[in-house]
Amino acid sequence: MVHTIAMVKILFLGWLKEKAGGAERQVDLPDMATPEELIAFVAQGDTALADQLAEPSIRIIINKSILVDKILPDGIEEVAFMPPLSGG
Amino acid sequence: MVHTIAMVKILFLGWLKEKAGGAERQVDLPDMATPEELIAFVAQGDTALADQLAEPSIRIIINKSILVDKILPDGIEEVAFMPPLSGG
Amino acid sequence: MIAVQSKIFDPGAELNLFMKGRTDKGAVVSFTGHVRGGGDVTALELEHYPGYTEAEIEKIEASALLKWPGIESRIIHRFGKLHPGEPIVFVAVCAAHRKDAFEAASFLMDYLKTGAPFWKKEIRAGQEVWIEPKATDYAARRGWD
Amino acid sequence: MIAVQSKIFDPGAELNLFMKGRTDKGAVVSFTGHVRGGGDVTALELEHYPGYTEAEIEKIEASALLKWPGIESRIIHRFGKLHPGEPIVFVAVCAAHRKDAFEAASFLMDYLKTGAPFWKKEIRAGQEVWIEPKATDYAARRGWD
Repeated sequence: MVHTIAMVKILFLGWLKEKAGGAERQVDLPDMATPEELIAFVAQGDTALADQLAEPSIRIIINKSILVDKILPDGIEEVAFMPPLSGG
Repeated sequence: MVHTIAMVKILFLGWLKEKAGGAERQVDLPDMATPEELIAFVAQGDTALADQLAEPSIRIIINKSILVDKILPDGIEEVAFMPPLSGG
Repeated sequence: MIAVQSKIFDPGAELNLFMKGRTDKGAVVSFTGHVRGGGDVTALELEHYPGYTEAEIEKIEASALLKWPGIESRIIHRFGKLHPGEPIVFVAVCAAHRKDAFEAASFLMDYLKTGAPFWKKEIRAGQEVWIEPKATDYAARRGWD
Repeated sequence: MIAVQSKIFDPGAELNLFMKGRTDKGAVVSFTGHVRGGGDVTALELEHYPGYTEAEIEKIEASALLKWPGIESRIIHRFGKLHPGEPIVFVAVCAAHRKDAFEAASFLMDYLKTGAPFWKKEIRAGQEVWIEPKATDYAARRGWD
């Protein structure tokens, strides 16, 4: 398997942007298999943020679809971390 | 008791106007005690109309209030015969 | 506040007018009933009993205000000759909470449908047919007892 | 048909636009939610996730159309900074029968309140407070299961 690096947009929705220090980042995302790896990569050593992103109430949305599997899909272009909704 | 005659407006609502041959009449109403007397007076010998007006589904409204007693009130100014509502 | 009128009205304008200057009650529900088109009914003719009809509708409104304290409401009902597509009835309710607004508007319509003193006939192909509330209308009303 | 927009809208104009040319479905229910005034909230800020928010609201609309076949609906939801008295959300449903229109509009609101992807904060006296749906909103949604 060839390892690739893709330019990916990372979004922190709602109050998560305050924890992440910004609403949006562009990152060079290396190939990875699990949400845990993704969180570790995104948190960049910020363990408080990593713990926050790993909470069960935080949903991960990949390419605008909620991630339900324990394995990341191929072709990631956009990742959003979504705290509980306020609703409409 | 002094018997009086009052000028009274009689209304036939909804489809009753077709049975009564008109929506509205002015009549000189003599003193009377019961709805039965009132119906007989209003029907003027038209027994089909009298029977129709006496049906339980026909409500009698006197001075814009539904008649619930078996005795007519004093001071009748307006009588309406009301078939079942169509509703709003 | 109620109006019984033969004049056509504009549902959108009535909705905005009803809410004008009200910022305390955030939830507004409106219902508009139109004369159904597409069938063979060319017109509807509604008769009312002036004075009595208004008083009975006011009683219906009063019972909603009692059941859902704090709501405000607006009822417009037309009489006379109405054509397909025209609005017949408009009910708007505003409340602090949407549940109250939905319930009260639905209650008002269920009661108007069975209890508002109107006599209605459909004119279809020159023939006139007097109509009465449907069984579903009575069932809807009983649902509130 | 749905719209997610920051631009303010006119509920009455939207109601009329929704009904324009529709004579087959006589019963129309609308709901408008406004930013509550009178308290110490000076503004509301709604964030959405472009693309995802619209898709999720479309799913909610699709489930209403499935549950009440034959209805048509319109949903407008705003994002951005909103001030007291301004409309936030508008839902309209038209149907052949009023019961369907009332139920579907109420269902849409219950689902939007808990399931529409918006993140909301209240700005009160310079302080920002992120808010979540209320327990009554979740209870209302469960009522449809």
